[in-house]
Amino acid sequence: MGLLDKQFAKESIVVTSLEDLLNWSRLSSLWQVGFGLACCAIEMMATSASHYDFDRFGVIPRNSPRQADIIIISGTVTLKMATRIKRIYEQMADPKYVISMGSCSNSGGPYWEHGYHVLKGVDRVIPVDVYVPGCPPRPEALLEGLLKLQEKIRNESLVKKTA
Amino acid sequence: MIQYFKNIYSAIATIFIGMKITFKHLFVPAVTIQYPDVKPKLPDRERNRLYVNFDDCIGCDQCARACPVECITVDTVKGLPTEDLGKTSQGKKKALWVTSFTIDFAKCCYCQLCVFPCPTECIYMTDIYEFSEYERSNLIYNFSILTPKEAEEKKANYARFEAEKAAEKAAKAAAATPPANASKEQ
Amino acid sequence: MALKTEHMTLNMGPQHPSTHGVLRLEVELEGEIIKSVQPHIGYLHRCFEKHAEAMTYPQVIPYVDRMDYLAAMYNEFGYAVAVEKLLGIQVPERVEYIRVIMGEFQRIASHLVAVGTYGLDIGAFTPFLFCFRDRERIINLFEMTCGARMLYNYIWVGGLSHDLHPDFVRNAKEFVSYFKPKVKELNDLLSYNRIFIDRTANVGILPLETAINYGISGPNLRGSGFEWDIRKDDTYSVYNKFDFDIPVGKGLQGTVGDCWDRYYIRIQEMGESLKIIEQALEQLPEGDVTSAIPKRIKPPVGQVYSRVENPKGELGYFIISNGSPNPFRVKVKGPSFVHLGIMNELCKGHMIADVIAILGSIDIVLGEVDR
Amino acid sequence: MKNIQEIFDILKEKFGDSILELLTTLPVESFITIAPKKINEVCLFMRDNEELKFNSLMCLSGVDDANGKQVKDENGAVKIEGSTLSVYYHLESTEFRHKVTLKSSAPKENPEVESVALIWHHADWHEREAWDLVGIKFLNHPDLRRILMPYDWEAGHPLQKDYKNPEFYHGMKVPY
Amino acid sequence: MTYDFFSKLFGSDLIAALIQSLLPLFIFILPYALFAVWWERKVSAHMQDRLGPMRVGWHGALQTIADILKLFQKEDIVASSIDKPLFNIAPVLMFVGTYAAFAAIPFSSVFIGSNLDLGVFFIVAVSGFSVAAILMAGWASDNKYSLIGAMRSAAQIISYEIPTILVIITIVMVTGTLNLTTLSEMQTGHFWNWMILGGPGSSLSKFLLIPSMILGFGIIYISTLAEVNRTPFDIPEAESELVAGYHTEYSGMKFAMFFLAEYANMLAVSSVVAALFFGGYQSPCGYLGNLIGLKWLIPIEQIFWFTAKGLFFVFVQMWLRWTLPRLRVDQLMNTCWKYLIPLAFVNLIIIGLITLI
Repeated sequence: MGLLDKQFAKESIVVTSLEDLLNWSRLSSLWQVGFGLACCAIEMMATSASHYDFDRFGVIPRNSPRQADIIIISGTVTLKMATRIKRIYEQMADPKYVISMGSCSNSGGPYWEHGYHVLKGVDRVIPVDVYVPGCPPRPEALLEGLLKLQEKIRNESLVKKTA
Repeated sequence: MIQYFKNIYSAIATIFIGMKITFKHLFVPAVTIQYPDVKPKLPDRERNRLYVNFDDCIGCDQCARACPVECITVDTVKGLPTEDLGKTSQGKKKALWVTSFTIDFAKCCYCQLCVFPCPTECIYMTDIYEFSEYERSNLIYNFSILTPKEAEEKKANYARFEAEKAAEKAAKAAAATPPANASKEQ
Repeated sequence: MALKTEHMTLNMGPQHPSTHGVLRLEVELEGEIIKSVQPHIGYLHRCFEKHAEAMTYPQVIPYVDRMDYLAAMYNEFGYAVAVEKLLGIQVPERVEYIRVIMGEFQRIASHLVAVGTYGLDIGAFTPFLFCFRDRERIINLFEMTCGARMLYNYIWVGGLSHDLHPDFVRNAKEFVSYFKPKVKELNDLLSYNRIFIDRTANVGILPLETAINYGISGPNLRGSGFEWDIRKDDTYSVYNKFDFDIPVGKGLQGTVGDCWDRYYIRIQEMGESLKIIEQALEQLPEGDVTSAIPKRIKPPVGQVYSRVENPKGELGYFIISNGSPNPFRVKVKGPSFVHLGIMNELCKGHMIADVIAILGSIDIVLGEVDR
Repeated sequence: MKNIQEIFDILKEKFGDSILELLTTLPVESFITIAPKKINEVCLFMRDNEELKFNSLMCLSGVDDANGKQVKDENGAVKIEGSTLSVYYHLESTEFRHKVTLKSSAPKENPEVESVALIWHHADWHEREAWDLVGIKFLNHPDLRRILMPYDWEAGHPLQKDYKNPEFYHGMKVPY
Repeated sequence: MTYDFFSKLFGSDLIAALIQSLLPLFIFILPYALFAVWWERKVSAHMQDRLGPMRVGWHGALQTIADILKLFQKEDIVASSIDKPLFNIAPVLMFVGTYAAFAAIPFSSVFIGSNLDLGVFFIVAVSGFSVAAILMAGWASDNKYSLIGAMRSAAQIISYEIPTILVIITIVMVTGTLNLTTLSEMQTGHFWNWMILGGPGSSLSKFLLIPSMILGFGIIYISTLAEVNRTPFDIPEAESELVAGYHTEYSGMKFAMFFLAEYANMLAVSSVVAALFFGGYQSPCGYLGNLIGLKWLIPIEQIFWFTAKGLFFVFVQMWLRWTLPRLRVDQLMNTCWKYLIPLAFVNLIIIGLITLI
């Protein structure tokens, strides 16, 4: 939204309805980086499989981060992997969102205490929008996280981004 | 040459078999559960968010010790002999004030190991799975019914009690020991 | 005249659609032909062995689950067998039967994922979703029994956390009859598809001698035509009471030990697992499942190497006890870790697309490779 | 099918002093201890001998025995000195169906064990792992690098009992 | 025809030409592409026992619109190491190729962008643009996956042009024209006049032609499938090997252009196949307009039939995609050079002999 930042200093009917349209388009077409880390990745795959069907929400996996809007950090982030995740996040085009799925990426999960090679929470390298708890979260829980993220996008504004 | 035509035949035949199957599935009703509108009934052993029935908690710390992740922290302080701490639903008398009982669901691995050792069966797993948050700190749940202020009070109370007891003991000791010391010295 | 082309190094992963997780393959290419493949692992190294040293024996089980997360039930099974050997205890008959049933269901579930993602690697999307659809049913069975979908913490040392759900036997039988025709459908859709056969037959041939020398086990070893199954050859639990076959690679579509053989072994094993489940459900004895669980697990000083036939291959636990409630050392020999080591050997001289086909056919889980 | 005593006798006859002892007093598993610098010769013999034919290495594990005495250095960190690092080899013959466990120990200050990676390719990655996590140096290993930890990990070998985790790695905080 | 109409209406050649050239885009390509993307997702979903987009509009009907609006908003990443001019031209060129191909496709007897005498040839030639575009994209991206994808794509598309053209030649031999309108007009009447059933007439040669025509149809359908990079020939963007192939580095609107061009291309080749073998815009069973005497109804019916045929072949493409695995690059070449081209030649000879008698 960088270019439009200053043009619409005040809200007006036109801006708000345009805003609604743009927010609607963003929230209903969240393409995901096809990217799995650990156990949660299997549950993420189960979410996109027939029983839960991510496609219903317009989420399709894109293999190239350039074309994706949302990255689901699904699993344990190790120190070796953290830099890569950061890079993938940087490769994504704005606007981009992050869902941290499962205990491991929320805070290191079961590995927070003795995990000498585990990053204790992916929010140490990239900003996270929604934390989905669970180990691994049920597919429904992930979908609920997605709905929460959609809610967040719905309230975003052209005038100023609600972080 | 025969192999050549066999290849063509097998390719075409298997492709058609495959296409037949996928075409058939076009008319098979979908198995999808339309989640936010339809929520399936979960089995009764479902293991999701932990819940602590705090009325029954006696602060024995068993769950925290069983937890492999150490996401449960239980802080307790002894109740004064004069105070009534209430009873559990099984009629057991409580002896400890549980000043804080926090579970960090950002760390919890939902393994259910904390549930089994609980003597009063007050910690158990529920089927609530919808509790994602925008902030990680919101995932730390405190189950204690005592407000922080009350907890401070209880701690202070007990410290005072301890101090009094210690002072009493010291006074008693002071009263009893000098002769003994004296006798030793001699 | 031979044209000399410059070698190109292609990094596959750690974020790549078909490395099954976070594996990085450094592929050296000459055109499309592979000169060498160098796997770089450790992107999911979650320090299992360190954790095991800091936990008590029962507390290790949740971590054991998270190793091979596609076959969590079997990891627990193996761990329980190992610790029971160390303790020298016998578990009730019913527990063993339930373990076997769960283990075989887990084997089907794991193979379904292996087969499905293999289809995905080759480019067929639909079988993947069909496999996940069927896997979901198995997961529902597990969820009914112990409440978790993937990481169960169900099989404990000396027993089980819960007895079977009253509906379990009926639902399990329902699943068995539901699943049998699905295997045929999968075969028609994928296994016998000409394109699939062309992609996998005669690709990545693994001769038996090499396989044994590289320590390959499980379906990959059987794909090379060696009838070797720890369930039969070094039997544990109650596997000796069931009648089942060990499918071996016969080179039906190409050479013995190629990718298609390895793939097809998994399809056949699902059928064998169904056989075992049917028999076990028939013979399931009554009894208590928690009676033999020791209150405090404190094995004597000693060590044990115990292995079970995990869906991926030979899963070995090497446990050293120093007499304390925490294990002194737990070393896991994960089949995936071993199998990945053979990538370079298998891939040489093939094309880029074959790396994917070979990697998919050896069926690795990165959680177990890196632990 | 040979039991461990018979295998021990065969080895003792062939190699003499390099075969150190046979430990059978343990409640669960007995093993043969072998000198670390001779392990490759013994293994090669065991693989190729007609009577033994240990063609498969089931598992290779590095262990920090932590049998030394604990010393506190000036920072208060506990160090274990004078202990040994061991390698356990679990061998199997798929032909004769017999199994055996070998052990080879080296002092922690100079943990050098001969590599068996050229005898069983399987050992290649296991030895790299043992080097990475426990810190056992395998002599004549074709490619002894770290395998699980990052190549630029400097804090030592994490499975040693007195391992201390670093505070930062590449600017990322490691402890919780 | 439309051109004449508009030039008379506005009295200006320029406006007529503009309308003529923009009309197909706005009337057809964009809505079609949006529809096709949604349709593909629905078809794939139902083949896999799931539902596909459901949450926006009726059964997710607005899904693609949301996608496109979102892609508009996306940041356009241009990495520093890439070749900027080529990188920017490639998606445009891709779209131009597709768009130009639509110029010569006869939607009905009166509505055709440009009624070229070399119609079929023009389409085949123009769709070759996509090779250049893909090569540009792959080269400019400075990404190994893109480059490999582009190289594969070039080899693939060029190889598969040969069987396509060989089959087109057989049609030309039978009918003696390259003009798609003429071709379609020849197949008027009922479906037994379609080329797949030997073309118009009832001579012996018609019946002799039927097997060769079916073979020819098979060959051209397979090779057009390869030309638009659909499964089982989608190796240039083989997801499981090459991440996203030649458009790995593209984001936002540029990616959308590739995306839409792919779907537009699918329809373009399907229409060519339909026009060559399945009577183009001709109805299989006579016209309602003729029956009730409303002449102006006929072109509308024709558009309907043409779209229906085109969409049917697009559906078959999707059907194949969600059924089949992907070929390897050498097997792809084998299929072309060892199977399709020899068969196409044999077919050519047989049809040549038949037309001689």
